[in-house]
Amino acid sequence: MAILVNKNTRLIVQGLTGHEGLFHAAQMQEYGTIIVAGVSPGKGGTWEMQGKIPIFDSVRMAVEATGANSSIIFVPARAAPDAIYEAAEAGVKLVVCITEGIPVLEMLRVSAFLKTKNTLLVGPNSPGIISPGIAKVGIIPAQIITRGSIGIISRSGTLTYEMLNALNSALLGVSTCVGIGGDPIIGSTYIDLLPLFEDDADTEMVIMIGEIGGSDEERAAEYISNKMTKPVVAFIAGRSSPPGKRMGHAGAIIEGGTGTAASKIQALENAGVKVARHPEEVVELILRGTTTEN
Amino acid sequence: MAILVNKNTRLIVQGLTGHEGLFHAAQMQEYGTIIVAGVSPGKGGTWEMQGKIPIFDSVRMAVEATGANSSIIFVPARAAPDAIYEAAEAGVKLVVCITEGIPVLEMLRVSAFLKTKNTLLVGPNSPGIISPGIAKVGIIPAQIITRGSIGIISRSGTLTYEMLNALNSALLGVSTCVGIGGDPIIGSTYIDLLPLFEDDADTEMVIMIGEIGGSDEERAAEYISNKMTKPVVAFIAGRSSPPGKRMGHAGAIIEGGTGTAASKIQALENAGVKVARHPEEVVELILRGTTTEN
Amino acid sequence: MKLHEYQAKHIFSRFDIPVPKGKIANTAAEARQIASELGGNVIIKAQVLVGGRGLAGGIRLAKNPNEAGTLAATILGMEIKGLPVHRVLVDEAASIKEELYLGITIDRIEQCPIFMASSTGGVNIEEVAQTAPQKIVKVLINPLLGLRDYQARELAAGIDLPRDQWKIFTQIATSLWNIFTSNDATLVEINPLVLTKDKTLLALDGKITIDDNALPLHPDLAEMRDLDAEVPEEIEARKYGLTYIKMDGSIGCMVNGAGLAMATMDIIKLHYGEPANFLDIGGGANADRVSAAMRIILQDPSVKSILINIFGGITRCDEVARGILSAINDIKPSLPIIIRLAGTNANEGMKLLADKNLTTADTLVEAAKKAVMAAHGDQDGDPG
Amino acid sequence: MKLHEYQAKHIFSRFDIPVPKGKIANTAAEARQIASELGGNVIIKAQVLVGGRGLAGGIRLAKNPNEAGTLAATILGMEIKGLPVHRVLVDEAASIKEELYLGITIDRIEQCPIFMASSTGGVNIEEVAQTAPQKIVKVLINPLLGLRDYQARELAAGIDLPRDQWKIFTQIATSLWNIFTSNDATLVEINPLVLTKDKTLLALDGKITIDDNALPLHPDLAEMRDLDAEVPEEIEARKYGLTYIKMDGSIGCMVNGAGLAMATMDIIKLHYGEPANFLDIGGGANADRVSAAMRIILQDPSVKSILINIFGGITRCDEVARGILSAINDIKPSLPIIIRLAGTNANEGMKLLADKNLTTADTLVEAAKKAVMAAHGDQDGDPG
Repeated sequence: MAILVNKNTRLIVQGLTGHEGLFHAAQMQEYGTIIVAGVSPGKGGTWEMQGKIPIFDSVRMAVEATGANSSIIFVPARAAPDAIYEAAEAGVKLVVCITEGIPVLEMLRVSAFLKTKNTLLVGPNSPGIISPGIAKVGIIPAQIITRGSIGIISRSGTLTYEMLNALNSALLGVSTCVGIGGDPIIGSTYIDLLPLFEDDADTEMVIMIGEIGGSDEERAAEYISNKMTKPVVAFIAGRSSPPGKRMGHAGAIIEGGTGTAASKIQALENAGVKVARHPEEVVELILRGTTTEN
Repeated sequence: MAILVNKNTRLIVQGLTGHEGLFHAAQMQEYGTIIVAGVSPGKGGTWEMQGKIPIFDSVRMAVEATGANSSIIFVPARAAPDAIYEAAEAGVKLVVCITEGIPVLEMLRVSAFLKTKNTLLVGPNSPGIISPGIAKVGIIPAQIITRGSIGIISRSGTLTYEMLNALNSALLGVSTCVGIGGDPIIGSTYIDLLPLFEDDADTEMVIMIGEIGGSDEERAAEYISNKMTKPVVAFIAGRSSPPGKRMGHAGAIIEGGTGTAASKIQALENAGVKVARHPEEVVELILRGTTTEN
Repeated sequence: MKLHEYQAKHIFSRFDIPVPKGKIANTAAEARQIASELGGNVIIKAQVLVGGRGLAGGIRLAKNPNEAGTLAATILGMEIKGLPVHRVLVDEAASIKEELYLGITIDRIEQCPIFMASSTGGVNIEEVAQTAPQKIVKVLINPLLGLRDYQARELAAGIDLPRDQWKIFTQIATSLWNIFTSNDATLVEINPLVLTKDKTLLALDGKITIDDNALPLHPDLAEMRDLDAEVPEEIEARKYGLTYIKMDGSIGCMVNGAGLAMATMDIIKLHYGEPANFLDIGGGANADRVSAAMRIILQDPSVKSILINIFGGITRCDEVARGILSAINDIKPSLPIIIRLAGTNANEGMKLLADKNLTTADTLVEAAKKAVMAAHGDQDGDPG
Repeated sequence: MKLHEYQAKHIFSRFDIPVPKGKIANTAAEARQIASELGGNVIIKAQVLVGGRGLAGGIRLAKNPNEAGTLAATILGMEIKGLPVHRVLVDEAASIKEELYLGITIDRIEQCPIFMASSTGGVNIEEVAQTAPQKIVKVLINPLLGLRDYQARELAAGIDLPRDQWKIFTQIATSLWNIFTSNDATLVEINPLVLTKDKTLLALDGKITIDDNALPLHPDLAEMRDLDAEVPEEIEARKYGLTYIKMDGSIGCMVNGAGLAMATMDIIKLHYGEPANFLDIGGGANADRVSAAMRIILQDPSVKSILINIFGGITRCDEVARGILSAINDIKPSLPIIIRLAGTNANEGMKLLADKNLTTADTLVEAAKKAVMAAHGDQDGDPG
């Protein structure tokens, strides 16, 4: 049935009337995602997308009118924390935040607030989620993926596409791919999503794509070691990055000794995870695994 | 076994080295309460109360060293919110705040914070809790109470003593008496404590002492009507108070139409609660009730 | 503590909430001068801390400076609900298209600040709340997050505010929130918030109530207290840490604790007496405070008897008894005093009073009965 | 964005954290003058945005104004880790009894600000964290509540600070917290915080790092950026919305996305090449940005070949291809360029490049191999 995003997804697009919002809403709808409403404050009562999608002034109104259960955020960084609070307070269960550039202190407050709510946040600075052949909530290019049994969790954007492309070339399919975002403070991390894949009947194995900075991969390794029965293959970007340098992603900073590629790879290998040296090698590891072990 | 305060209570006194703290700590100890520590920042390592009670710099240190599960706060209003946060973060399960004069916006923050914690706050501006013959955590004069089967929940201080005195004169005893405090924003209200009395084997009936202002009594009435099997008798102070006047307690304000004595009495009587016109009449109602109904 | 309209508007202005141009006047001449500076077309508003100024004639429109002077003179000579008018606010008159309401107070049940807006402003909002609750839009604010923009927009949408006003409305709501929190208010309110004919939002009238418990943190606000607008006895009481509220009856009350004080008043009424005041001497009251309390009670000429009801907890009854004796010694009151002491050191207290020819009582009911009898002229205070 | 020590101390001072008296000097003469104003006994500190100034001789004590002038001249002539010293801070020398550490940063796992203190200040705190972690006391801060006094006291107790210093320590910690939040910092740090011989606390050195994402909200801070202290290519890159970091190798990289850029560098290294830079052109990169990116890469004389790896999502490969062609047309680079396009409009992009005599690759591995070969002198870029 895939995780997070499926046929039951009823999606609100926050910021639908913007340039990006309109473009990606069309893409998502074309892919089969059920978009039920847009939210653009001050434009409530208008219609978009060939006059078929109603626009509301607030998420609460949109939820009340349409029974939406998920939302995707395309608003500017300045307004994005507000958009997350609004969606969570309106009872939206899954919020995917594409926006990048949210200050980290704002995200700390958002994150503390969400601990008191029953809302799962994916992102910010996330490319979104796709359950191939079923629905997509985000901006991941759909043409490079086919449906299959591999779950993917990734902190990166284009690196994820690279991986999806490599899988596709090898005729390997994906159950759900989740881009958790490259920022230092994000809503869902590996350990929030690994259990969902572990429980998902459609998923047989998981690919983790990580990068230097933070300790989320190390914590994931601990979780995998203790709880996961399905095989996990990983790739960690940044083996060749010098410590102390900021590599574009706010997340990709090596903090004195911790958060290095070496530390993450070590932790994952200790947990029985095969770690590839480049994206295409992930495919090799999977193919080797499925031929020798099955 | 009485509620909240009993033989398992292991008490920290926050602000023990102050004038009030020392006086009431001695009274509580004399009554049989197990005081395990005092907290007075900057005085850690000293000893008080005939050199038998250790003083710590922080609640966390006190909890770690003594296994305390309850605390009582005697610090000035300016420092009291901090004292509550500190106790809750240190894992203290019951916090009784005697301090009066905490600004209401501070208490709103405290209250929002406590929703995320497993700590029960009683007060502020509370006279505390007494389980007669077992232990007391607060400043209620113990000589006016004997052990029995009546539970008391009161928003008032001296009015509670008046009630306890009247019960004592009629040879009626008390299981536990909880002063929830007279401020507009308090940690525990009637509906937090009524279920505890309902479940307490030592308690056969409950007296509610309320006053004008707010809607806590009305909410209690609803709860009593739906959930309580034990009989409840009530007294509401402020029948003769003019609307719009502030009667000393920040709580005792009548807010345009709601929160009047009449509204509270009506709600309670509709819920089957007998409402007395003065404290001594509570005793009469109880005696009449126990002779005719039992 | 309530602030005057002009004080509230001064704070609004500091937080960038648009208010009409205006100034405070202490005399008719000043009002005339201000009106002339503002172009003549002004509104003169009595500055008193009670509602219903308009109905009482305390708010008048003037077409020119002369009329402003005349009207100001009239208003400055008025008493509104017993309060003399010492100052008037002279504001530029606004061209009103719609009158809205915007306010923040505290929802005690939800334990949150609550933001309220209504399209029917300019009237008593409590009345609207009772007669047409659907006309008030409410939004609860998480005290740890504060007002968020989307909540301000929910209010704007809820009162059908024209969309071109949403941005400025959100700014005003945010400012009002900042006023609420940074001044430890328990109420801030713009009523009416008007939409003018040239499509701007303007705060025509405002109320701010500061949490008394927070006043020590805000010396600037504490200084704004208008002692002229208060009953002198209440000011005197506050000086001694007492809470005194004047009422209309003949039995003076002195009690420790607000709840017990109210219960004492209730029981007086139950026995067909009328309390002359509410007076809470607080916890741990010492002799000085008791003395002050008695002096304050006796300043009211309606008082015919005094009921002192003390239940000792922190407060020690012997200390209170000493205060009573010292006060009686100083003041030598000629009216009957009924005293009931209970709790901590009650016996010691009663002993101190025993040979002083004062009326004592064992229970509250007995004390109330005796006080009512005494007020009715039965000088020894025995119940009939 | 990192602030200089003198900028950090200026902010400390505004938030009432005690700092030594001192001023910034651009010349030896200014330093001499400041030293004379401060009484002669001063410390001269190079203002560069790298660690290890002390070891490099960038921090010196002077006994009198003349010595201060001489030392300042020396330091102003230095380069520290490749950065020229343009300014020195001349501070009154302090009489140090103990050196402490106090700082706030972000705990990514707990998703909270974390306050840290240590009794072993004045040294590299990361080293202490690794070699003697028990010497660092840590307190997590609830971002919705902020630092509470009891938490500041926990830090004070944890580093065995004398009790008579707790109150001022709590004030300093509170100020530091206010600096952290009101400036959207990701790091603020006083190191060392010294206890002087006359028993006062003094911030001898400080670091503040501002969240780049928050800089638009803080124009005052954005103005503090010291362009002199940065690599010119990085400044140029920021102007075009690119992220460029200079490295030591010979293969210039241009990639969209930070993760993919790092993976591209990794794969170059895996094939025994050395990347000359990290360069992320971001999402939706247009022709202008691609042009700028290529110019910046070519400014590095060590670059022997360029690898362009674009995976189109939001970014359209045909647009990137046009940027590449326009850049090549402008700059006419003489070194080999290996291009790999995939994803959105990759075919269209490849078609545009097909007849331009550029080396293309289908996969990342293939592209990396070709770039490494080309850098090693195999001009047509075919893998050996």
